Amino acid sequence: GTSGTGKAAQDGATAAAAEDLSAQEKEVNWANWTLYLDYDEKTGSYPSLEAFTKATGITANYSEDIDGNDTYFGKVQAQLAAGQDIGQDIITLTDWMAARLIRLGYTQELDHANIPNAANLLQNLQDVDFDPGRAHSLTWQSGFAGIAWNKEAVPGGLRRVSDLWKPELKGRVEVLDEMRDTMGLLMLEDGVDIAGSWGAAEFDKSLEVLTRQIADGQIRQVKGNSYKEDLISGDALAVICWSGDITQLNFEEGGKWEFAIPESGCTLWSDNLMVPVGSPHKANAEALMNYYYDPVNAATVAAYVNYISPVQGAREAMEKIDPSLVDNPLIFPSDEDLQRAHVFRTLSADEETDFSGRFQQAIGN
Amino acid sequence: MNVLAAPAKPAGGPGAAEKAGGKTLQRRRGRTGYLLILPGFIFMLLFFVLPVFSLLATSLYTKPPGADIGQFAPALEFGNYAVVLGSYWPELLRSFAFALVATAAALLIGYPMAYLVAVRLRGRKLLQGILLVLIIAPFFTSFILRTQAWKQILADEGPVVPVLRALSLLPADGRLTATAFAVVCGLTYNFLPFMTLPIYANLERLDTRLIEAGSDLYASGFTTFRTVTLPLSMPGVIAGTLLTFIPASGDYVNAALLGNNRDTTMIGQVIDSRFFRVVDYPGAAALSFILMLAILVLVTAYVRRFGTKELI
Amino acid sequence: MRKTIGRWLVPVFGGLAFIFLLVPIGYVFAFSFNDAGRTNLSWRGFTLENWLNPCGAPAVCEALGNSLQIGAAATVMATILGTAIAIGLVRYRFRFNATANMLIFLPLATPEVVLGASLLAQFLNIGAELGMGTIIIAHTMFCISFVVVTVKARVASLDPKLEEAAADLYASPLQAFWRVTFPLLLPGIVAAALLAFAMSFDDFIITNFNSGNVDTFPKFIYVAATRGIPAQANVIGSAMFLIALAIVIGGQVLSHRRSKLLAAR
Amino acid sequence: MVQDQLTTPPGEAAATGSTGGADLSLVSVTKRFTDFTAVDGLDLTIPAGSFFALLGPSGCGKTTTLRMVAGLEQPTSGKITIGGRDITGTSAHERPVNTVFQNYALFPHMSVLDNVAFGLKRRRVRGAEEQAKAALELVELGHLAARRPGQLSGGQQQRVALARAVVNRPAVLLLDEPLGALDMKLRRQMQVELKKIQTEVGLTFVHVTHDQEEAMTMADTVAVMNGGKVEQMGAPRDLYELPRTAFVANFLGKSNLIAGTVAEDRGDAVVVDAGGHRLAVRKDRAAVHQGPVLVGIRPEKLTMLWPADAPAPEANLLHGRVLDTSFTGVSTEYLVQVPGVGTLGVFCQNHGQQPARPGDDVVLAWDTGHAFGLGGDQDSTAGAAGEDGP
Amino acid sequence: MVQDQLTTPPGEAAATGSTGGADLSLVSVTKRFTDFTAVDGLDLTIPAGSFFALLGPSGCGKTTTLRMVAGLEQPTSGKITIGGRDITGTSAHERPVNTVFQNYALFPHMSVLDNVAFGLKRRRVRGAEEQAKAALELVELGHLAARRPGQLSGGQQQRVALARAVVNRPAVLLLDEPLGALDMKLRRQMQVELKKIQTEVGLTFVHVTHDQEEAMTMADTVAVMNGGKVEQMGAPRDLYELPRTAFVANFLGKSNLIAGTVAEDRGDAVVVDAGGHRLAVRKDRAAVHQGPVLVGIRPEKLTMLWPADAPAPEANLLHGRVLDTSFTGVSTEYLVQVPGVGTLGVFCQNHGQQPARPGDDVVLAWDTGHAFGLGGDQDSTAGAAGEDGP
Ligand SMILES: Nc1ncnc2c1ncn2[C@@H]1O[C@H](COP(=O)(O)OP(=O)(O)OP(=O)(O)O)[C@@H](O)[C@H]1O
Ligand SMILES: Nc1ncnc2c1ncn2[C@@H]1O[C@H](COP(=O)(O)OP(=O)(O)OP(=O)(O)O)[C@@H](O)[C@H]1O
Ligand SMILES: NCCCCNCCCN
Ligand SMILES: [Mg+2]
Ligand SMILES: [Mg+2]
Repeated sequence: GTSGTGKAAQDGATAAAAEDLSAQEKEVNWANWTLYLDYDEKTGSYPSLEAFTKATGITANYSEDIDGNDTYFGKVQAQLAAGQDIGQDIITLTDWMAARLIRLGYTQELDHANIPNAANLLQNLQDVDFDPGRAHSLTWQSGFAGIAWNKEAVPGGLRRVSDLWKPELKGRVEVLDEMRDTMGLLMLEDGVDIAGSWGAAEFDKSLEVLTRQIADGQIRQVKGNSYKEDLISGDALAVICWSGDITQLNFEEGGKWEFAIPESGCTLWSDNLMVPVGSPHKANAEALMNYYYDPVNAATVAAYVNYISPVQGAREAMEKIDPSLVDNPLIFPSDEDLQRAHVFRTLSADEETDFSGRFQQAIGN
Repeated sequence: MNVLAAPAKPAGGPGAAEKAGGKTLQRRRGRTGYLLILPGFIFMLLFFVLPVFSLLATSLYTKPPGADIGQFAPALEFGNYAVVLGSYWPELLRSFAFALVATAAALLIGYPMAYLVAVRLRGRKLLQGILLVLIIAPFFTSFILRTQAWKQILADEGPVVPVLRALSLLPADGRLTATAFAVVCGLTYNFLPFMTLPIYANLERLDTRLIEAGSDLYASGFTTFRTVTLPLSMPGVIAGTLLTFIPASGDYVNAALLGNNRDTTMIGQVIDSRFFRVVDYPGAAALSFILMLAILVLVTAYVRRFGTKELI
Repeated sequence: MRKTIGRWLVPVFGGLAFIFLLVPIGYVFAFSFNDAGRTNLSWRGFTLENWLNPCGAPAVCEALGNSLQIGAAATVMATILGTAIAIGLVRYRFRFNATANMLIFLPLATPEVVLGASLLAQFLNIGAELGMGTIIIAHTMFCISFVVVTVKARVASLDPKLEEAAADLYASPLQAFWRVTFPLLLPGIVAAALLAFAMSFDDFIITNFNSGNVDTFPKFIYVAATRGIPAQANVIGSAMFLIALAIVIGGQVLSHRRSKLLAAR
Repeated sequence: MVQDQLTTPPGEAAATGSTGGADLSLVSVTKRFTDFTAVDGLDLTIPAGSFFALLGPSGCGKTTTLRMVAGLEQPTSGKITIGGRDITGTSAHERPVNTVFQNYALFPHMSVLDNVAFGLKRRRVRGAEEQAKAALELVELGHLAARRPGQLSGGQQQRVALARAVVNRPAVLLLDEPLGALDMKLRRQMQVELKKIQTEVGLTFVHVTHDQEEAMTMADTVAVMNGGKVEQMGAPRDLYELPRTAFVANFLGKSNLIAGTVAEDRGDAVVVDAGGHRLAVRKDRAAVHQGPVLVGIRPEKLTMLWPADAPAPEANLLHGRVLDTSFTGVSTEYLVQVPGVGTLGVFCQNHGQQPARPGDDVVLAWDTGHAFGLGGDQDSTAGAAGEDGP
Repeated sequence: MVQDQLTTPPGEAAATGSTGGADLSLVSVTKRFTDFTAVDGLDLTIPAGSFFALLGPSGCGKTTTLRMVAGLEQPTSGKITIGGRDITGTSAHERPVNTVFQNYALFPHMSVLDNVAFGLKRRRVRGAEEQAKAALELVELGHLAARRPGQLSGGQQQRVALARAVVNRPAVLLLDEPLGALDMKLRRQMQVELKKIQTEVGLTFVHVTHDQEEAMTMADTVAVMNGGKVEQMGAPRDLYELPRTAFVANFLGKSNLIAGTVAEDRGDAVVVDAGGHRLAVRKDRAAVHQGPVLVGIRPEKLTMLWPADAPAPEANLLHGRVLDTSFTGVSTEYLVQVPGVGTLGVFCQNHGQQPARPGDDVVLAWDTGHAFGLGGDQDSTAGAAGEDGP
């Protein structure tokens, strides 16, 4: 049975990583979220990646395969557990999921000698509890989960999470299937300190709100990053979403939406680059990480994606690239904003199973 | 094209049919028979029977205390069944309800299609051929692309909803997508060929002289249909309804793309998310098994009731 | 009056059903000409660009290539294995006949999620590397039943006297098979193969469980649906539809012509 | 819709066997398919209660005619009436007509009883089941009521088809070669039963068959069709004894047709010269009395004599030589070559006489009253065996 | 494997028509299906070059016998030899035997020519196409060589089936009711062609048929089978004139069988008392000479006389009353009720005599030499019409 997966997982930690063929195969495959890298609509290409290839001779295959942490994990878990190559050399997942992967031994250890620029990692991100010394991961971007709306349809705008439940938005609201963001915002609205020591009671109280809004048909769908499609098609008018996405959407689809941090606060998260266990191109992956930890490149990405760059010196570099963005609160948040942003506390494995099970059930999975 | 033709018994013509049916259709015994079926059955054994048994085993695993995500231990935890059934019986029932409605709708749509092509256009080979291809060709456009197209066509800002609203066929804030209606439509649409083809294969061999005999015996067009055509095409209808109902009740793509998270969740979605999101293999396996058993029970009852051993 | 309604009811209703069947395909076709951006959701203007450059979104063509390969391999395997089973079951007697028939029916009665999930469990158990191989096996497995059902009908309607006639005319059993049985079953086998290919080409659920990191066309689209399906996918979807249509109609027209010619002689 | 008489309880009718049929008449009925005229200005009147047989080669339009009467096909022009009522425009299920189809067309999904009760139930006749049972008894199949048609033998199926039609007491019962598929033994047996039922029930029967013997033994009136038209119609014996065309002469039994020219008029008879032989034909049995003519004589009407036994040279005497003989049990068929005339067929019932052998010289004689004369402009092989063959 | 003679170029053979067949013999052949003995210790020798007809009611084992000869069925016990060579164990494709199947079994996916050439090609005969063409010419279908069987009429298909078998010059050609599905006209025509081909080609033909007339006109030897056994075998005329069992008497044509008891021995004849009537039967035509006996007399052997014309009371004279008459064209059949004896059938060729009518009193007479005597312990209706009916 599927216990094989479990067994392999345990062995995986000790299993030798795949042989590195980087020297022969000058390529690197990178799975990322949508709206997470600078994109040139005219050529349909990613400029910074092309520059990377030019600089290193390594071809980068970029795929926007990740719609949500859970869905992506589900998709690759079996192969990772078996120590197989999942066809990706870098995957980009959020802290808590990165923690799970590293814990389960699904990642390869990074050779920091190959990533001298890793030294540029912001101080407060250098020593995270799930990956002491960043042996397995490097932050890609950080960001907030907040609320956004269609400016035409909701001229008054939204200020609080509970504004999403306005009758005129019935059936046109979407929330994220990312439990920590959706539940985080709802719990913050309910006055819970999500970084602190809350328990099942608090979780359940907010889950009930979610359940009710879904049951009432206020919430149309619960989605991953694909909420973007529904914003464009008009099926969704207001959403719980990720901060940088809206700026990019406005850029690509013509300024229709606005993002805000709700009054009760927002979640703060980071996504991490990792090399999965079966990858045969670890050195190439490291070269890519090194490239994006160059402050100039980091600033180039940040200028497009509008997420918080984890790279020391990106702000300085931004001055040269686009001075107007130096004060963009999404890229370089003010202390005040950071004050209102909270990191969802780490869950034990049992809590994880319990909460995520109930969350999935609430959102009808 | 004899797609999914459920073999119909010859209508029992005189003499000739009896002769053909008698000793000539005798079956042989022998090694060749085994040589013919063995490779296929070994394949099915390896990749269908064994997997189903490993799924059964998985459904009884437990999560040992302190085990991490995705780690389970072999056991005989029948409680898994109680747990998932307790939580997900509504989705199970809903799946069957949706599949039932979709099957009925597909029958209502597919039967006239099949009848048109098989009976009304009998003899017009070319036109028949073209329409038959049109029935299967959608498979080549990709199921998801078509469903996505429906999603766009029926979207709130798409071409249909505003018209329906203007005609007051839909309330001002009414919508078509993200509703149970949309999911059922998607199911109906996507499994329509599975309904149409077996009915076509059956009607194609319908002896139209029986229809004439019906009208000769004072039955009006509709009565002839009800008393002669329909009962005679039952094997096709049964094959079609089974081939529609079964995959429809286990489907999750339509619900995922066209549904919401409230009243459209189908059991397939749950199984998928138990497997892939929650990483609860025993639960997912147990649910799979419950679904399979439920379908087997329903199908057996149905086939018993309406009698046809053609498919089984 | 009532008679006229009766006469027209079926064609009108049947015609509407065909339209229902074809509307989304028309939509897919139309949007293959959209001058789309990263998403292909709203009409932005007509262009031939997508058709001229169908591999403009490279992953699409790669996925299509995989799908075609998988379809071909699974079709060949399922057709061979399934045809053999069909002939065996109709023409020979076995002690476990009922069991054999049940074994063919069961996969049809099993929802795709269950098939996909159980097969995945099996593959993981034996440590098989997910990829083209596992997809082909999975597709072969679910196609076999359809092939058996389709070909069985044909075998059953085949007059066994013809094979006896062949034996009577000095054909060894093998010759009788290749010269008589097989050509007569061929239309049924072709129909079965076509169906198998169509189902393989269109499968998503089972594939999604067992494909690992290999993208098939439906899988590509399912994933792409979350971020924007490129217009090239519409091109390929439309093209496949048109090609399938052209091949089968072409075949029909040819055989129609031939039979007319023959009849005329 | 359905005629009044159809609603009289058939149970009683069956008991008394007296409902009788209704006159069926076709008035210049024509049926044209796209490029083919299948029935060509057909006029036909079939008196109520008669057993009418329609005979003719394959493709001559028999089935098409029946289908128009049943309402399964609409005539291109012309009128069909039953009992004086015009039914041309009505549809099949509204006509007081039932058909016994060639292949029976029994509903395979219904029991025998349900098959028979089908028509009654459609007309919501009360006691349908009982009547159906009675009808099944009539055809002696009461004990098989619960079976499916597939479980019956061909002959039994045929009787079910008959019961299914008869039970409705239609004004007209159409039988489209219902015996075509049976072997000869069964066929003869069915003929007897069919005739018995018709006599008992007294309906108007229109029976299509390929089998002349069947037509002649069963029917009151026979019509021979050819190319969409009726060639000749009348009592079977009349048609057989005095055919009016070469087609009828050949199609109904065998005929020896000898081409010649009228040489002499003897008042009540003409004498025909055929290859130097003089053959007399009674004027009332001759279609033409001068010019070219075909003299017809049936093989069984010829007497074969040894030359020694032959009467003095006179008309109606031909010398020839036996070419071939074939023993068929009841009789022996001889082919006799007559110089100047051709080959003639002769039937001799096997009474124990010394059979002639190939090569023997013989004399053929016949009674003038048995010869018939036909217009000499016809193809003497029209309608003969093989004419409509492969 | 295949006999030597099969490889002699059939082209030549066809030209000379002289290859001839080979003796076929079955030695106590038995075929038992699970619970049924279809053929029961059958002994049969069919001389080379003869036309042998196998007759019998449905289910009597004719097809099974043929299938065993063809190798499509294995006998449970017994031996089959062709030209002296034991072929019992060989499989169908190795036997110098070909079959013309009842439904022809033409390969629908091949042209007519390919059908005919099939057997030759399997045996890698050179010039297969040419020989096939020649065989098609023989059956006069050369012009249709390119057609598919589906595009031929029934009669044409039958001829293709024949050509396909004949072209192989098999030692034995089996014909399993190949004419069963044809209408009578076509059937007679095919019979002639079949006989012609057999005469020309000179193979051994074994022909299964339900049609006695067919068997009698075509075959050199007829065997009547019943219940898996041969009841009687001989020249057609011998079987007809002197059947040995009630079954044969009834099955081959019609017979009047009158039950009685031998009352007197006259030396060369016995006199039978039947219901008070005295009937004489020649001893050489009687199977038993004492005790209960069945006196048989064919309907055509009876002479029907007006009582006034009857000779003085004597043996072989029965007084009766006409019950029913039926005109069949060539002859009229009378059913005559004879008190103390039953109903007798009488055929009278229609020679122009004054026909008797139902109710008329008549006298039936016959020649003693035409009567035959059978053991009286048999069922007098065995093998009669209806016996194997529905
Ligand atoms: N639907 C049709 N379209 C064109 N021609 C037709 C059609 N139906 C019948 N015919 C032609 O009309 C002619 C008469 O056909 P019909 O079936 O009445 O013949 P039939 O006398 O019943 O012959 P048979 O004895 O073979 O049954 C035939 O030549 C047939 O080919
Ligand atoms: N495979 C079989 N299993 C059991 N019984 C069989 C089988 N084949 C034939 N029989 C029986 O054997 C008997 C002889 O069959 P056969 O086909 O030889 O008859 P037949 O003389 O050819 O009859 P017909 O004239 O109807 O063709 C029949 O009673 C038949 O039911
Ligand atoms: N468009 C890029 C969005 C990245 C979102 N990352 C997931 C964060 C979950 N807390
Ligand atoms: Mg007809
Ligand atoms: Mg037989």
